[in-house]
Amino acid sequence: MNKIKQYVTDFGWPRIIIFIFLVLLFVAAPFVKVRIDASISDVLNRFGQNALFVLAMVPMIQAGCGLNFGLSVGIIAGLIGSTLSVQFGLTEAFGFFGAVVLSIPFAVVFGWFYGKLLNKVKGEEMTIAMYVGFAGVMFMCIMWLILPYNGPTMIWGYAGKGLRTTITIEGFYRHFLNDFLAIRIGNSFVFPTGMLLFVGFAAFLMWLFMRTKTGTALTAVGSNPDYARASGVSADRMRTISVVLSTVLGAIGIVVYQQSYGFIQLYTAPLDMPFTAVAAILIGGASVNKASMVNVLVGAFLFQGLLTMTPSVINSTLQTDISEVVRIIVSNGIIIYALTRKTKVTK
Amino acid sequence: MSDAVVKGKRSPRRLLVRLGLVAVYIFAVGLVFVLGKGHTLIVDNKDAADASYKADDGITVSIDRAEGLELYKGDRVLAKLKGQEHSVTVEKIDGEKKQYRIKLPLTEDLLILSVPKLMAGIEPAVEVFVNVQEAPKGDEVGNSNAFTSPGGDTGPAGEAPTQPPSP
Amino acid sequence: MSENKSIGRFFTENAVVIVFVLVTVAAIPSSGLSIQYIVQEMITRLGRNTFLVLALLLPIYAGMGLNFGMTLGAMSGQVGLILAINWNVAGVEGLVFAALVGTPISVLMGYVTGFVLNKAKGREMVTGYMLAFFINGIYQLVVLYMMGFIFPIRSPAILLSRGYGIRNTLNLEGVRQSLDDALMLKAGGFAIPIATFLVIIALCLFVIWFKKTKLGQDMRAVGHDMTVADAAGVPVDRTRIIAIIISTVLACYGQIIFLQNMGNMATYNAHDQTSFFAVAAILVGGASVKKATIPNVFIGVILLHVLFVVTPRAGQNLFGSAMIGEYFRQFIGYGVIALSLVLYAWRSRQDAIRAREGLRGVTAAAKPALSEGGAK
Amino acid sequence: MGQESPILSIEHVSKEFYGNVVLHDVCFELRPGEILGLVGENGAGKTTLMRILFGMPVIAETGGYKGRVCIDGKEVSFASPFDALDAGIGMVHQEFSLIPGFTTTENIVLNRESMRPSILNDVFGDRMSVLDRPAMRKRAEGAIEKLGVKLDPDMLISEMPVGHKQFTEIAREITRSKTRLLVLDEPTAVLTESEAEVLLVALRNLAKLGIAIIFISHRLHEVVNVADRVVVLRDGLAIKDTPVAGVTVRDIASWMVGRHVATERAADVGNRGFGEPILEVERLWVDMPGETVRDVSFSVRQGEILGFGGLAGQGKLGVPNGIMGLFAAGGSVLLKGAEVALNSPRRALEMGMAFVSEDRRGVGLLLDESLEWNIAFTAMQIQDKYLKPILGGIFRLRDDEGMRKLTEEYVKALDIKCTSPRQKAKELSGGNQQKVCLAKAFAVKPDLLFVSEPTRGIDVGAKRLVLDTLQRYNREYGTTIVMVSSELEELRSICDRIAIVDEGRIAGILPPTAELAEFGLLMSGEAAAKDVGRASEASK
Repeated sequence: MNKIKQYVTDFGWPRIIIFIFLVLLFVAAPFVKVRIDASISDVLNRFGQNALFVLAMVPMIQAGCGLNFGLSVGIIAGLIGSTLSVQFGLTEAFGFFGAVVLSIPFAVVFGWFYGKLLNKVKGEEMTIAMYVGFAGVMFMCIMWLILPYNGPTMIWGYAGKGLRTTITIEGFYRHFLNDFLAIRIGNSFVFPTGMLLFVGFAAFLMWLFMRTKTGTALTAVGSNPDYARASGVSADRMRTISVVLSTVLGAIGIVVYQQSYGFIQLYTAPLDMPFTAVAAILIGGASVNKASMVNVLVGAFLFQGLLTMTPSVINSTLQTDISEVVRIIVSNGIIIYALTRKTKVTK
Repeated sequence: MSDAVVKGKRSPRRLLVRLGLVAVYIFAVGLVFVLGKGHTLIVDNKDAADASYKADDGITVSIDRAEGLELYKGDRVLAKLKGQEHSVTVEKIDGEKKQYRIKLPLTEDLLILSVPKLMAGIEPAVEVFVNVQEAPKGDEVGNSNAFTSPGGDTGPAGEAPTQPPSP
Repeated sequence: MSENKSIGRFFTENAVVIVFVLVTVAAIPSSGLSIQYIVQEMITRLGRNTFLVLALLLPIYAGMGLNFGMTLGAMSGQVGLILAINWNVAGVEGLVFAALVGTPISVLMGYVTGFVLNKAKGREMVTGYMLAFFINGIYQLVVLYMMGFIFPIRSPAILLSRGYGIRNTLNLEGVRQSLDDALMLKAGGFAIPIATFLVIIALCLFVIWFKKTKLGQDMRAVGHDMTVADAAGVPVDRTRIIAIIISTVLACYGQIIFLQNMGNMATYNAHDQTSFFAVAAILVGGASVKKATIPNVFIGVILLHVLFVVTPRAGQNLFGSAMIGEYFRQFIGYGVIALSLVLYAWRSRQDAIRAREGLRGVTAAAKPALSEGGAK
Repeated sequence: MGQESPILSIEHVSKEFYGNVVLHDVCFELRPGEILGLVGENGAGKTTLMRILFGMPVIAETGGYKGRVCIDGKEVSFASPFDALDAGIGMVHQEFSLIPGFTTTENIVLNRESMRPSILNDVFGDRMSVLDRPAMRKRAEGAIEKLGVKLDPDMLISEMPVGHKQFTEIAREITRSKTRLLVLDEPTAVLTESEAEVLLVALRNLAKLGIAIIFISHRLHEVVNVADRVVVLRDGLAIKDTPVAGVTVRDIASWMVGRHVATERAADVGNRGFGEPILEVERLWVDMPGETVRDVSFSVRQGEILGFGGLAGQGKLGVPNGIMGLFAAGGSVLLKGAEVALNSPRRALEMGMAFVSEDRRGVGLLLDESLEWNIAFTAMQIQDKYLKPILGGIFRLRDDEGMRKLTEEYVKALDIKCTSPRQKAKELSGGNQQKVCLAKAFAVKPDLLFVSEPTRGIDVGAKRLVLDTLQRYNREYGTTIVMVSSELEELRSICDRIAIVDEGRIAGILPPTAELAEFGLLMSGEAAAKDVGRASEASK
């Protein structure tokens, strides 16, 4: 009995409530004529789209840098990569992996600086990360306008220069992963095998990394910097590594997102993405300073499930678009809950 | 030392003052409501259907010393007023001036004042203006962005897609 | 001791302001705007924004950093205005009505914020920021779904055609610029809203007086060192909550003043950037997370808004695209906040190190200091 | 004086924490205007006594105390320090509780400011009253007057020399009109000689005004100078309560440390032969908060156990922390003739030194991780142990298997009480946590092992075990050990030589067999001057 109580307190009521809520949604779905199979494949799809962003939270949380509100830095790198790939007219496999490969160097460089910065401001990481992210996005907004891209599908027709807000990647690498070995059942259920495989693989690599010497050191730094230091591990170096890693994952994440969504979204689009990812991993049961693969998978699934099901179910029951509000309240509520929770690390 | 301070935590005076404050608050709300209540007055210069009174052609109506509204026979003019008590001055072409006082009901927004009635002394000169008014169409709720994106006022209107449509 | 600061130190202290002045000065000529125009803009925007920025002061005194939770106050103010419009209360009375309605709501909101922030000591800012998002959800729930559905709305003109929920943009015709026009001084081709400025000055006086009170002193103490203050018997948590409540209420009034000047209200977005602009302004003015003064506020508002007025045109003229200026000012806004937060965090670490160095070889250092101190 | 009835009387006070007695039947009295010197080693019970006097919550939480504390003959038991303050007892702590950004005045009257009520009081309560700065200033000046020292009422604390901070603290206590009893805990610890002098004078002034003072200090000569009576605590017993007149520093010193119990000691201790010097330290300074090392030189020979003793805050802890690079340090350190790069824990570890920190929970352990992690981590990071190559060594993964073996090995060797190697470190008892720390250090197979306060906060049985373990490793593997401890007895039980650190310098190095009073003198910084010479010889 106590054990269960303990488990519940660890897991946290909000998460349990959300979970129950989601289950109810699925139960309710048929009664309001929402196709379960459609919903499920929808959830799977969004899960795949966002999982990498959520995964990107893990290294920084583990290294004690808190929640990466500055994920947009990585996303920007990803956008640069993908736009370049389109610019060079790479298609299908080349397009996708081209985008990934092109974006990684940017991600590494950005991440390195970003990490150095965060090391200078220990304790204030989250607030600063957020604003560094915002500033970065805004800076790129200017860049998107003046960089000399000229792919006809990419730039504003009338101005003849400046990238569009949304660039279609139809004919480049749209659904490259989604359609890879995709399983279709009926006409409304699609299992995006390729994407989920890719996500699984990424998660596996992360799992491996956490078991290497460096990964171990990284976790130790997050758990007790002084202990790590006394054992000859440089906390700053580990933190930087974690930030770089997170940024790279963010970059790859956006490319995966695009290939499934079908468009490259530029300008202010990346502003909100970090928050969704943060909310997701917290819903998955992570705290501000401990996160695991399980948190990632559970979180991404719960959160995306919520985002998909609430509109379809709630709206069709209440005949209103209230789901948007539900989502704002839930996702921000969970973040606040995590922030106000006594940090679990005993010092 | 702190002992020097009047220790009056639970003093009845203090309680009274606070209660008084609440009263003042409520009073203030009421006051500004009454004083600030806006009314739209339709000043009208038409004959009565039953010809019980006749419109005067060419009058200047000025309310509360505002500059006058010119009304010819059959005219209707809108006047925005604040508060309930107003003085109406009607001036005929022949220069004959007359002042009247009108009182508007607090809770009504849209009223009509028939000047001929007023001049003929037929009560009530001011009546609630009845016509079905429905909300103008268009202009629905647009972007209530997930995290109320701080980029709110960026980008040319409608350029940034609000929500990614779930594929 | 602090009197003799090195030049370099001075620059790090004021880096933000300096950078900013440079950018602005560079941008003015290329915008091609007349000084006349810019000055008029400044007068208007001072009246419009200063009150909001002043609302940030107290939490900073209380060591709670920049109160991103002020957005909650702004929302309360908007609810007040919605009701004022709904009941068609016009003119200054309308504003007062809105303020009176907004006050209890913002007090409640302030209490909530304070309570939450006390649970998140050390990360007040990010928490406050997220809280603003969270409450924004509640706000939408109330305004977009409950008004006209649970709470009766008598003026159909402000309702969505579906019969409940407030329209996306509200026309504040009744109260538009009523405060500004209440006492408008036309001098030398400039229109100066005296009444508005009087309100702002009144607030400044209040703040100055407040710092002289016991409560103000306690806030300073809490801001400097919570543990010591607590040991001395100052009710730390309570003091922090009070600071936030006052700030929230002020933000509520500030938003009302802001909107009456704008004349229209984007029901669901008007508050999005309240804290962003206010915070950016006060930081540009040379304030830091721990230290802020009334001059910081005025300098900040002027600097920030000169830039905001100038850049779109400058962008237009330089790159042939107004959007660039638009983005640029956003970038500057966020950049400034990030920069000054970084500088602050970085500097406080430096000071800590310097302090430790002072401790090395105490015996050597302290003797002269003692005699010198004794001499005073 | 001395005739009127006592302000404070402590009657048969006893206190025990979880079975081990820290105070036993302590009695003494204090009259107005009297200065009582309270001396004793660390852990003699001074702190606990004061905690009882001030009604600190810890006491109640740990089962209260026996005996009576009487103020003016009436028994009192305070629920919180604030009650004690109201009863007129003031406390000046070792570490300052002042607000740096505030002026002297503001700090002196902190939260007791003089105020003028304002109109808003009735609306929002008393806290809306306006500060009456002139009055505040007057009170502050009054207090400073009483103290008879020079203090600028408008100076910022942050810009003050330490001495003035100390005065400000005292001034704050005496502004309370009621304050009649003042407790000063090591007030001179942070002061320079000259400042200390001024302070003592100030104390006498206060005493003249009829304020009774309890003066806790390890600087015995100060006690002799200023106190009227001295009470010596040892192992929780008030073993001496006598007028100072005619008492010498040496007497007090011997009362402080004197033991009746003969310490059982390994037969060979003190007369063993050793190899070459393995570690040579010249003019080491370490900037460790609260444990500053100013100028220390010594050398350790292969296979010996060198002890570092001394009172808290004197710098003994700084020595290992500095050499291992955990705090900013300077000077020259040679390990087997090779220069040790300071300020880099990694280099120190790589050169074959290991460190068991005194701050077990803060630095010693990963409380939220498993024992395996705690024990194997350092070895993994420094010596690439417990990693197994994957895919032909492209990269290497944690070898959980090996880590568990290692852990089980040490769990057996040091018999660490735990449910499994996977148990989290925070769930272990203090003693077992300490063993884990030792295991971590042994796991890197060091040539030179620093052990800091190895027995702090662990029960008697565990203490013995830890000490034996150290001795065993020293004998069996020839590990050279430098052990820092505040407990003279345990140093004397296993060390071959014992260095006493005082005021950041080595006051002297003695054989464990030396007479107790000798140690006492060195600790209380008396014989410092003449002993430095001997210290350097000994280290040659």
